[in-house]
Amino acid sequence: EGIGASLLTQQHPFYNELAKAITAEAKAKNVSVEISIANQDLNKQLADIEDFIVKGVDVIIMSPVDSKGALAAVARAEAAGIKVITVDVPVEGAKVASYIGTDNYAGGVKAGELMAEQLGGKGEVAIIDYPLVQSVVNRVNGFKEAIAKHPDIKIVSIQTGITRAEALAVAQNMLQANPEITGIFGFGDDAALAAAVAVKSSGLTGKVKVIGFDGMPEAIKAVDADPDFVGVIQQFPDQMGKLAVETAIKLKAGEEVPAEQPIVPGVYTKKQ
Amino acid sequence: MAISGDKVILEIRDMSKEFGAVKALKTMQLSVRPGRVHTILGENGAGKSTLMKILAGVYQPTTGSIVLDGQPYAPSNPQDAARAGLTIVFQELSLCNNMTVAENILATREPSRGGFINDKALVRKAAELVKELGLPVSVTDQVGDLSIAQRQLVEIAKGLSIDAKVVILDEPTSSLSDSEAEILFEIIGRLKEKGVAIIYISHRMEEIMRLSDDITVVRDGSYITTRDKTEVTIAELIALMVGRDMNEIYPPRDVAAPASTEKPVLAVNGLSRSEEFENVSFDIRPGEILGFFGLIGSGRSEVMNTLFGMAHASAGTVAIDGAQVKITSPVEAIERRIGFVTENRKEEGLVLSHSVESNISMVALDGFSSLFGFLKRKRERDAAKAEVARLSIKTASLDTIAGSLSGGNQQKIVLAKWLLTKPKILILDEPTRGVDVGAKFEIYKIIRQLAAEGTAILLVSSELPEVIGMSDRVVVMSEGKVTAIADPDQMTPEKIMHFATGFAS
Amino acid sequence: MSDKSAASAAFKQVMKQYGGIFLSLIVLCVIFSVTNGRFMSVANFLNILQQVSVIAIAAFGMTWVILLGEIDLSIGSIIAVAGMVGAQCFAFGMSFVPALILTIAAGALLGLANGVLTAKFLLPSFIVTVATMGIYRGMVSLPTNGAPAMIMEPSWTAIGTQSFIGIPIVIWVVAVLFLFNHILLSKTKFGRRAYLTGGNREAALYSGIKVDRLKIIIFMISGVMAAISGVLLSSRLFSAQTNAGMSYELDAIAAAVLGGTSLAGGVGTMIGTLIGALIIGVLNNGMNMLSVPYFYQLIVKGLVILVAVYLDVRSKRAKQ
Amino acid sequence: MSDKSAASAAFKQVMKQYGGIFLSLIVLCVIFSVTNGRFMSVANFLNILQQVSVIAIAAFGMTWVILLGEIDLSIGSIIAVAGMVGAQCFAFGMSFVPALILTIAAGALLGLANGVLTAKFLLPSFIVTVATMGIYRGMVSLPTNGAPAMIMEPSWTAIGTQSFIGIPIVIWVVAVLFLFNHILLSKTKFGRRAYLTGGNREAALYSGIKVDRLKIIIFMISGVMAAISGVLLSSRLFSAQTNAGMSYELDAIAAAVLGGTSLAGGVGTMIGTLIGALIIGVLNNGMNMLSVPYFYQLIVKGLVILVAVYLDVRSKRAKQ
Ligand SMILES: Nc1ncnc2c1ncn2[C@@H]1O[C@H](COP(=O)(O)OP(=O)(O)OP(=O)(O)O)[C@@H](O)[C@H]1O
Ligand SMILES: Nc1ncnc2c1ncn2[C@@H]1O[C@H](COP(=O)(O)OP(=O)(O)OP(=O)(O)O)[C@@H](O)[C@H]1O
Ligand SMILES: O[C@@H]1[C@H](O)[C@H](O)CO[C@H]1O
Ligand SMILES: [Mg+2]
Ligand SMILES: [Mg+2]
Repeated sequence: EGIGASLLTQQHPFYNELAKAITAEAKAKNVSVEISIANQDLNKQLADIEDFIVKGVDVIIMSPVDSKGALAAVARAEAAGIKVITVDVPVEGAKVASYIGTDNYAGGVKAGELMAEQLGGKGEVAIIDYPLVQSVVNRVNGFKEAIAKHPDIKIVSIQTGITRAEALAVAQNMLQANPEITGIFGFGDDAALAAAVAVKSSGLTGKVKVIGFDGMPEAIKAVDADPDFVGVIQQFPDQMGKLAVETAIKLKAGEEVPAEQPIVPGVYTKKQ
Repeated sequence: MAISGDKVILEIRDMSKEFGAVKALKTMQLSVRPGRVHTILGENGAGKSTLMKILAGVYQPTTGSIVLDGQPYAPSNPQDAARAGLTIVFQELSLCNNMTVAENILATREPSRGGFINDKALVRKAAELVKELGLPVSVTDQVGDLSIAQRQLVEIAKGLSIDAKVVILDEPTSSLSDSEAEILFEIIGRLKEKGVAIIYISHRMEEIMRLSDDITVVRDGSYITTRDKTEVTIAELIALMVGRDMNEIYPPRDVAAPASTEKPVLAVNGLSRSEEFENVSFDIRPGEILGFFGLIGSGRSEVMNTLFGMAHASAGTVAIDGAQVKITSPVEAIERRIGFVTENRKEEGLVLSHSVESNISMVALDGFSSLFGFLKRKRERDAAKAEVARLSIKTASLDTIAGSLSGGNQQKIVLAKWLLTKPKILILDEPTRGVDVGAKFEIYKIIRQLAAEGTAILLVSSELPEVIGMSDRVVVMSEGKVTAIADPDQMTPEKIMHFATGFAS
Repeated sequence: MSDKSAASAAFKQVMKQYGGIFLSLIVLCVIFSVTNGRFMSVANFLNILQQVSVIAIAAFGMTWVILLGEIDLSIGSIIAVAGMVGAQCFAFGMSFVPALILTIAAGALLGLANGVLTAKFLLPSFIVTVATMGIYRGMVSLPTNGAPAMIMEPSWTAIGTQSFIGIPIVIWVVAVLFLFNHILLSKTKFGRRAYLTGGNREAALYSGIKVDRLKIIIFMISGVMAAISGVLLSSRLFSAQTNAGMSYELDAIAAAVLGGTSLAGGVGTMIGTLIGALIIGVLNNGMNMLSVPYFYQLIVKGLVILVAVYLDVRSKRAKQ
Repeated sequence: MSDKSAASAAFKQVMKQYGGIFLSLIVLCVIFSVTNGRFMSVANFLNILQQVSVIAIAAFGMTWVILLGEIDLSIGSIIAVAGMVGAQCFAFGMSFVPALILTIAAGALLGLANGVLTAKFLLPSFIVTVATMGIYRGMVSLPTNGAPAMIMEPSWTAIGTQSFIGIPIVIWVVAVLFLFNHILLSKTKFGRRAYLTGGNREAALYSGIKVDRLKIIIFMISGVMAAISGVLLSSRLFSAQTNAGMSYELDAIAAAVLGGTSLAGGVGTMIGTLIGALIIGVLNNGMNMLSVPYFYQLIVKGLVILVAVYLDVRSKRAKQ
């Protein structure tokens, strides 16, 4: 009985918010929910879901560790007659009851457009990415696509910086190697916050615009307070979590739910 | 069966071996005949073990050639040697402590079919071998649980379980007492009859004179001479070996032994440790040398370990200078100025990978450091240098790695590190194990000198002549019990052996 | 009657040798059974065995390596490589058997590299396999640039999803590999040589064991076991992940050490390793069943490992 | 004149002892200088030193532990704990000095736990610290339930951002800790005892070295070094991450081993470890500057470690 939620990690602000929202909404609606953390390991996610099946949950909410490998877990659950809702990352090759998530590609495009606008249509841009995660790949692709429309903006460096510490080192090194950089896009809040620190420690304050993705409270604050952190594409994990629980309750009651429930990303810039 | 005395089975010519800058062998030669025991005699570090390891395929010579049974012989690993009919019992024990005696003895030669081992047959075969050799070991015991002496017997069993034309025994008796050594000598006799050539290394002169047919003397990596046993005396051999005359083996006492009325510095009463030893009592005065004799496994080392705080007594008392003490760790023992030269130098005595200097200064480190624990390197170096000179330790430099010295010289380092602490009570467990006669004499002189200065010395030894030659009194142990404390008038080999085999006085 | 007494003798033997750790396993099972009604069921038991399969098989290989006194930190990366090789084989239109052979050959090859670097170049295995852990992880990401690769080949995914006589194929694979490794280690000359070499490398050399060759073969065994783990993992997941198996080396080592394998070399058994892997599996599953929050799970898991190893060490010391 | 010859003598000494690895460092620097004009600059040099600071300091602690023949896999988690303790202290309104003291005390305490479990309970340090790695990682996540915690205290963040006489404070910290550890190890009784105990524990015991106490103190040093690393990291990031320092233990071990520390114990120096850490730092920085893609970076880093350790092992063997 109840809902089982399997999340990719609990050490990333986005998922912190998501978990908080799921727990809060479940409490508000008086349904039981338990959360497992896959720690970015698909094998653990599969095991977590198998354990949910043994325990006999009614509905499973999952944020897949990746879009391809989650198929097995979905198949397992469906074979056991349990409906699955995915949040944040869609599953390829399986039909789940509902997918709730940001259109990352569109979000990436928005980030690119914001960057172009901030740079006045020309300059050199670097990207901190995380190629192991499909949603990030999509948003980086969107960003590149938008930048490609501006011939005077060049992407000079793309480096991977998964944790905040890695992103800091990577950003510093990119700035060192390419002193002409005027913009950095970080795939998530951690990457962007680190990039903003790197800009300062390289003595480039005011010369490099940083744009992030996710828009959790720490990043929102930074956009307000930090002159270099000019904007962030905002996801709404609170809405996603709430919607996921509502959808789960509907499924439990046998109601129809939409197959896709996109959450439109916002663009957060400094309050003028 | 008649054996041709002239036929040569193994011939070594112009051999040299260098380890980096160290010339372990310079000009070595050897000619070994079947059915004879050929002893190699030489000081510690003369190059005996190096030569044997070359024969066994462990090292490759820098120059020189070997002919075995008429064929050129250049083993590149121990398997080649075994295949060519040569087997070796190594000086430094090379057994696997995590395995049983049987598994060690028949290592790589386990009875098997299609790669599958027949464990029952393994135990049976090993037991047969051990029985045939007449060795007192149980083949199902874990080697790690055995005493040094028992391990030595296992090593022998392992080496002799291979049918070979040439058998090398590198100091096989260095940790055996006479009765086990006797068993080995019988085995050697049987091998001789079968026409096997035996290369034998030992520092025990009596034993050499008894066993050998031919004796080759080596010095400083070079061949000196080969003699027929019947043509030489011990004194001549020693002179050839050390390059000068040596008249006596045990230095005489200059200072009289302390009177029995003097107060003991150490008094042990009813000391027991379950399953190891029981009700051990003795005392020792300053300046006294108290010998401890017993067959292997009689419990002497265990008593010493307990006195030193490495093991805990289950009953009994220990008093130092009349006051009862409880020593529960080596730290406390050292604080009470007890020193302990353990019998297993490789495992308990030395840090083989470290320099001669830091091994020597190891225990006395407090004396070489200032207020905040900073080392006084010059003082440390000078002290180490003095010990190296005093004990004539043969080492290239103070920075040489202890593990690259020869066995006897390693033993001297262990002694040196305890001498530096100026102990009040010094326990010596087999202190001359593997030490050459010349160096032995030096060590005996030092023991005498320490005693003269008032150090109480507990001398554990399995060499009866040594115990008798050095001690003022002898504690004899058998199966964990003290069977006698022999006074000088009782200190004859016959009497002491009598007590050691379990007959209480 | 004699059957029963043989069984009880076998049980006593297991208790004697694996007392500490076996007890830990039983205690865990009892606790979880009492606190959650669904824990003790055939379905959940099969569940646990499947979940533990990847770690158990990798741990069999790791046991060999640790027994030699070496370590293999690259197995997590090899697990990922295996999945990716499989996926690429199918992408190139290969059929099941050649794909499987290539995958296992890849594991053997990567193990060979570890072994040669350790045995022939005389580098410490810890550093060799820290390095190859990175190298192999980098390699696995090249074909897809880090993205996962789907595997839709039914014969491959069948391994992870189908059953044979009512028991999931995955469990059969674990059982067969357990027997294989157990027999190889405890009944053959090869196994005996591994023990001897792990106990005293020098003595092994003197006894004429080809220590280098042995070491290389054992790293290859480790690579092959990791590759088979990778096959199971990718078949269970219908896909190859470039970050698959990350840090599984630590779980595999923990399983082996829990099972009494000594990191100093020379001591260890496959039965012990299997029990060790089961402890980890039961713990993960049981805590999930009790809905223990993730971070508390980390803490409890660490504590249980400490307690289990402690009990084992103590029971072994008491015996002496 | 005599100054010059003293310097050249010192250089020769370093070349003799660290020939292999020092050469690797120089070669890397030359390659990167040639391929990227901006590599060779004071700014980038300071940059590298700052980036390497966290690993270098942790590696100093790790060197002590490895020297004893032990290992400490929990330092990555201790790094995270330290940041979180700092953040929580400020959240409770503490000021800089007590917060710093508490943070370092936390490192000492966690190291103490590792040491006691290893020395007194006689558990292998590998398994102890695999277990505490999980336990400490779980603990760090409890106050914020996994979320990062901001640190806005200016005195704390100053450590990671400000300079003193033109040189970033972080670099001063590394320099001071290097000297401290170097002197403690090479010039004092304590250091000598660590070497001896690492070389042969039994012989050390028989020689009256308080082996257990020594071991515990050394695990505490490792914990404290990791905690200081954690302070630097969190001050550089303005926040405490619950996943901070993950797998840094491997980098720290790699730095120590690259620098010639033997995993068997008894051999190693702080200078070597510093060079080892610099190799890793130069490598990361240089490849970033050349925009080498992430996965290729993993591969290159592994290969460079292999080559450097090989050169070192070979140069040492040649000397014998
Ligand atoms: N592996 C090695 N590396 C460097 N030097 C060595 C090595 N083995 C032996 N030596 C040196 O070679 C010389 C001969 O040593 P060896 O062990 O052959 O002497 P030995 O005659 O057997 O002495 P002992 O009677 O003490 O056993 C010694 O100076 C020793 O230090
Ligand atoms: N490490 C050990 N583990 C288990 N038993 C041991 C160990 N060392 C010695 N023993 C056993 O303890 C008993 C006493 O051995 P101990 O070494 O004290 O005798 P010893 O008189 O000194 O003779 P040895 O000449 O063998 O040293 C023997 O039965 C021996 O087998
Ligand atoms: O898609 C999610 C989030 O959006 C976050 O930015 C980082 O992890 C990704 O998986
Ligand atoms: Mg010798
Ligand atoms: Mg003894």
